[in-house]
Amino acid sequence: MTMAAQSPETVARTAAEQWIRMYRKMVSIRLFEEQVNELYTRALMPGLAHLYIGEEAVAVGICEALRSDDYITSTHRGHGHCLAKGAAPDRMFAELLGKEAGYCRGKGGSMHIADPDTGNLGANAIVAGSVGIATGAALSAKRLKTNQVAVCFFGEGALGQGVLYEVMNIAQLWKLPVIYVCENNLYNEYTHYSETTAGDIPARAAAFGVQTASVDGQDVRAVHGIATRLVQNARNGGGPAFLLCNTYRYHGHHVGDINREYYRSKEEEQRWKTERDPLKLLSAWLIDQKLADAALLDRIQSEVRKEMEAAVKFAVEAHYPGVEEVEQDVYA
Amino acid sequence: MTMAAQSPETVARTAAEQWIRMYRKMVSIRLFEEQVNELYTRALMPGLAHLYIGEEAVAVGICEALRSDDYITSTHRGHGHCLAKGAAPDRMFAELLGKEAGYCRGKGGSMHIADPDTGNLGANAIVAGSVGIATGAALSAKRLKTNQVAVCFFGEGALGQGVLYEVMNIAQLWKLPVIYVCENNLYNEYTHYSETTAGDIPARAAAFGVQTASVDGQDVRAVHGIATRLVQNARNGGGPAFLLCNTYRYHGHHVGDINREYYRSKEEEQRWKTERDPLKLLSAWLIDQKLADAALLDRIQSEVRKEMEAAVKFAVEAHYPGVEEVEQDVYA
Amino acid sequence: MPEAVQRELTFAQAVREALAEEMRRDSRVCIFGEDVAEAGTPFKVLSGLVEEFGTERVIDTPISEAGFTGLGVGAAMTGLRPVVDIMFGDFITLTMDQMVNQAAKVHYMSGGKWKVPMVMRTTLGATRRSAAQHSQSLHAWFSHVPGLKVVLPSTPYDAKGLLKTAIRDENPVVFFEDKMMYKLKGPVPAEDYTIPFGVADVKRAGDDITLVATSSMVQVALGAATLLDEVGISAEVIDPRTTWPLDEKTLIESAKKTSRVIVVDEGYGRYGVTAEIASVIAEGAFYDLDAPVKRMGAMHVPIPFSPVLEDVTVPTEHTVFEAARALCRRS
Amino acid sequence: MPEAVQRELTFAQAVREALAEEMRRDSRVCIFGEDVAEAGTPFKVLSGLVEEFGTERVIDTPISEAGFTGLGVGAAMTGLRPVVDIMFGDFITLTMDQMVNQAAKVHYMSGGKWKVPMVMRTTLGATRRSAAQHSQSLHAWFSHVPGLKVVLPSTPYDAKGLLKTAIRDENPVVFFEDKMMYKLKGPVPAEDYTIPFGVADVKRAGDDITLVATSSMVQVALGAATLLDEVGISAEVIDPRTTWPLDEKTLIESAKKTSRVIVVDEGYGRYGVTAEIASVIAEGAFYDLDAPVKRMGAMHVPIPFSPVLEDVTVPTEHTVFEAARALCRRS
Ligand SMILES: Cc1ncc(C[n+]2csc(CCOP(=O)(O)OP(=O)(O)O)c2C)c(N)n1
Ligand SMILES: Cc1ncc(C[n+]2csc(CCOP(=O)(O)OP(=O)(O)O)c2C)c(N)n1
Ligand SMILES: [Mg+2]
Ligand SMILES: [Mg+2]
Repeated sequence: MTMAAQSPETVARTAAEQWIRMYRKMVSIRLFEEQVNELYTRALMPGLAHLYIGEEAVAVGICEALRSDDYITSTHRGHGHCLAKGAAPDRMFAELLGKEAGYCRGKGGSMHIADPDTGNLGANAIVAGSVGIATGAALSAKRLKTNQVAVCFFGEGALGQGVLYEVMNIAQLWKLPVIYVCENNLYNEYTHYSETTAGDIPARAAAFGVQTASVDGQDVRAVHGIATRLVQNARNGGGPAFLLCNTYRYHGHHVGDINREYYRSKEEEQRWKTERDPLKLLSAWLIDQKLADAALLDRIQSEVRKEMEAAVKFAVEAHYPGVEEVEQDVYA
Repeated sequence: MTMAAQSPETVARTAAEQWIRMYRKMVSIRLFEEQVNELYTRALMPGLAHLYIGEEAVAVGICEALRSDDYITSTHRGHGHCLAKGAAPDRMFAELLGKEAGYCRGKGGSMHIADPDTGNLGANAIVAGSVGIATGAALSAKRLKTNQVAVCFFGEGALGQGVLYEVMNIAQLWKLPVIYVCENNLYNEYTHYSETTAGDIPARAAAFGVQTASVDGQDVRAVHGIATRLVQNARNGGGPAFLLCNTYRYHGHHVGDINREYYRSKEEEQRWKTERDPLKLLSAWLIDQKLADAALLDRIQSEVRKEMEAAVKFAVEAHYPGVEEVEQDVYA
Repeated sequence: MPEAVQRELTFAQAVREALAEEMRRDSRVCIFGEDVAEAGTPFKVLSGLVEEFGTERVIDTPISEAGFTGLGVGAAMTGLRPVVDIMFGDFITLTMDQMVNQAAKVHYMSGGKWKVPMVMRTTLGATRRSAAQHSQSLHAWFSHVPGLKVVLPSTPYDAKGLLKTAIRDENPVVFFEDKMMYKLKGPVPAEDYTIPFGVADVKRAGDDITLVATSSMVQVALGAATLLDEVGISAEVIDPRTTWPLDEKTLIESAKKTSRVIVVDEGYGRYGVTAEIASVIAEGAFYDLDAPVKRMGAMHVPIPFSPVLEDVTVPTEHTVFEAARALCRRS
Repeated sequence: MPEAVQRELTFAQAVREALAEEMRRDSRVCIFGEDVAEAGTPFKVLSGLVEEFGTERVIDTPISEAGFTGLGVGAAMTGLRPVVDIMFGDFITLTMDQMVNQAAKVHYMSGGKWKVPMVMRTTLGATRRSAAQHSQSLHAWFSHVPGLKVVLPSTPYDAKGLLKTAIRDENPVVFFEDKMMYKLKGPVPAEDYTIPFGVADVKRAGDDITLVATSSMVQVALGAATLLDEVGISAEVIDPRTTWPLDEKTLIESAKKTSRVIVVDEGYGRYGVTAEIASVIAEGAFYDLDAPVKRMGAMHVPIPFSPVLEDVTVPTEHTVFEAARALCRRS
């Protein structure tokens, strides 16, 4: 593939558009999640959900480095990944409410959103449950010569599961195009990761020969930069990579986890929110670089807010699947 | 514990006795295994067995660094570990023949020899199947303050199993007295380990913060030296360790694996046997150091040979368990 | 159950009390699992235990179900009496090798020399809107495996007594708690008591039909029995309490008496617990049954998230009532 | 089976031929597992395949049953049709999460969008003197799980036809081969044929008693039927061939005809495959049975090593013969 030479202005404009698009994506995730919390509080959503708020830069920075036919696998805390990969909020809300218009016809719910159209192999409620699936997708990509890449998102809690090491070993042996993205938000549910994680995280992947990198997961530009490099390398046959993203979830482990002081302090939460917020960091940079002004960013916020309200409305008004659906799609 | 000062001669004599004892142990394993092969060839043994010949220095060097109440777990290729930890050949043969006099009353067979009296928690026919058990035994030792250490033997094939990484992580977090001993004999059954093992083996343990070491597994003195250090450290509360022993099995994966040229050359086998044999290396050193003469070593060989012949005879003549035993010991 | 009992506890409290009492009684008893210490598990069943017994005995693990179950086996063999906590029963998938190839076989394979006195506590049950990977009732698998014992308490009273028995047992025992029952209240004596394994409990006597039910399905069956009463059908409700050992005698005797039987269990209906129990009864009461033994389990589908779908996948008071009425041909 | 078939193959050859033909037909089909390539598996079932199809399609894996089964799921979702090889059926313990929480549920949880057309080939069967961790027949577990199909071929002919069906199926299929049957010979057509799932096969017609048997127990049942003939009892031998889907109709009809049934399966007897099949028959043929359905499975013990013990743990021609004769009250 050749590329026409671009003027410096064009390059800058393209870059600006790209960062603003990412800003919008991050806002979408933030506001989507706020609506989820709201739906829970108002008892409109069955069950629980795990909010991604605070971690938006990871999903967005990485998915913006992907082609739309690249694969991702996601986790119980998966809304951000799904949205970043291109899922529509209305059908996501519909899924969270168990409606037929949802991505999985209401059968999956919050923890199982899947969408072939955006390469989303599925969120997964088993910690580390999708590491094999992502690696297998990379095997298909390699064998079928499609040049696709698979990205496997997981929390640092998944480092406890042996299957992760099994598949990293295989991915490296077979030089598969898969990126393992570890989102270290410091907690496995209610337990600090330092109580569950011995040694050095990137060294665990490096020991298998897998290329590794660490990045500030609150800085979408940093995440995007490194992701672009790793994805390109995987696409070019360079084999797997492991990317550690240091981040933080602002809310509880799930929407019902309100009193958190027995496992982490309000000060800690406050510090991340004020000093390390991915939206604030990007907007400050955009304004500082004169790539956007506050008015533009405000407009984006309010556009997205409206979009989310409409999407929630769509989902609330959507109908449930017919009861006969319960026995459908057990077998293909 | 205080120790009386010893004269240099006493130290040397003690050392000599120790190496000669280890020589005898290695000879015992070698000759035990030759009898096993013989029993198979003569169709006296039900099923198959995995011979340890060539790897004797690992089991002996390590088990000689243990107390008799220290724990070990072993593998499908486990006769060497069991003997080195103190099992009696006659009851082992009886077990291999499915006799009531066997260590497991004939219920376990070659791959499941277990013996509380020598701290043997059991050989295990699931690759990496005992890594949790050994680590759990170390947990007991720590909690019950017994100062015991647990040694977990496994082949390099077990590096493919995720559970190994799960328990190394826990052992390091909890500082458990367990030594993971990886016997790299180059093959997972019929597949060279380089096709199944990416990256760097000791780095895999080191990434969890576990202390690691590598050693020439054919040199019993080297194995014993490093094992003594690691065991002492674990016993003193220093936490787990990982020891990579580079070694080789002379025979097939199991007694029936006769034609091996499709996966390894006769030259390779020959090279190990002539240049890297643990018995030859130790006997040459003993003679060179004038700690033993050829006559002594020959005498040991013939004593052990007689012992093994008697043990086989015992086992062959022993009776089978009564059929009513089949339903006994399912529950304690 | 003794008549004089007054005190009421929830199912969760009963479990906690059993653990606390056993830990006081025997210093070898310890607990490990994910978020068991400060968090007291996501279901809060273990709240307060770490405060009393310390982090040496109530231990948070990494998310490593296979690994720490393996530790449980080894620890049990060497002098501790571990209670291993598997948060959702769906995650026993990760422990099958440790439980089935190791824990269940160690005693037998060693010719009776090593023992594995460990308990695995885990959960089962749907209708919590948790979808397919957090709603299964997979106790049939362990019931199939020689060397394991499998316990399914259905009341706070049984939970306390059976858990104590489990902890004192010399064998690996799997203890399944229905998440939906944690808030269920019932009488629980403050004093020490145990309930033997392999003894079914007649939760309600009756003459016309036998409802054999496990775990929370016992509550469903009791509700159905009340409805049946209103239409003049007297239902006996029997809770085997342990699927292994199984009290075949009590089941068969009740079947002989009533001549009609429904077996209700929340596991998947096919190749599940209902099949074994129905077979035992169909064989043992062959000449006394007036109708085939009917089995009711979860539909043969992964548990769906949507409440409208999820609710139809498992037996309810109403569906059991209807099935019983049909079986009695009195509808 | 067509009459004209002459060619005989062993069971192992039939499996290999099915794989080779499907790999020629469809380039998406690939195989991975431990020692499958140059070694052709320890049982030599796959010998020659890597030579024809290369190491890109017949791939040796590390000893990572969970990991490479997971790869199978992902590869199947994205365009390959993997055949995953699990050397001993005892090791499925390590794959339960991948098979049950992932493979079996992906299609349903995604609302029918993703599919998992993969096959797991594995083994079962005792009496090989391999002891408790290498002798189990654990197919009951997978049969219990919605979303999976479970195949148990009993002859070379069935092995070839059923394996082709499995590979062409759009769902995860588990294919269990009895290690002890690999050398069994039987007629196998050279041409392409498939055998539909959910269709039981009457391996031998008879009038007095029905022997329902699976996998190698079909051979045992056929042997018993010959012995029964000699004492004037005409046994019908039915092989369900797939435990899921299950051909209930054929089983029930045979039971209605003969009025006596024995179900024989090599899995542990309790909470196993025999329970489901017996329940289905006891319900469906309730009014026609002259005696309770008898179940014969492996003893409720870990499989012992010692031949004198191992041999009594599983049904044999002789024990089935005796049980059938007793059931027919002609002894
Ligand atoms: C196999 C398994 N074990 C336990 C759980 C319960 N669980 C759900 S989320 C979670 C913590 C996950 O922590 P992490 O991977 O760091 O992800 P985070 O929630 O922080 O995003 C646990 C233990 C599970 N879903 N699956
Ligand atoms: C979980 C499991 N997978 C596969 C096997 C079959 N198997 C037995 S030994 C072996 C190779 C083991 O290689 P290694 O660990 O290096 O030990 P070695 O035989 O070389 O001593 C395999 C694959 C098994 N026993 N358990
Ligand atoms: Mg986390
Ligand atoms: Mg090896």
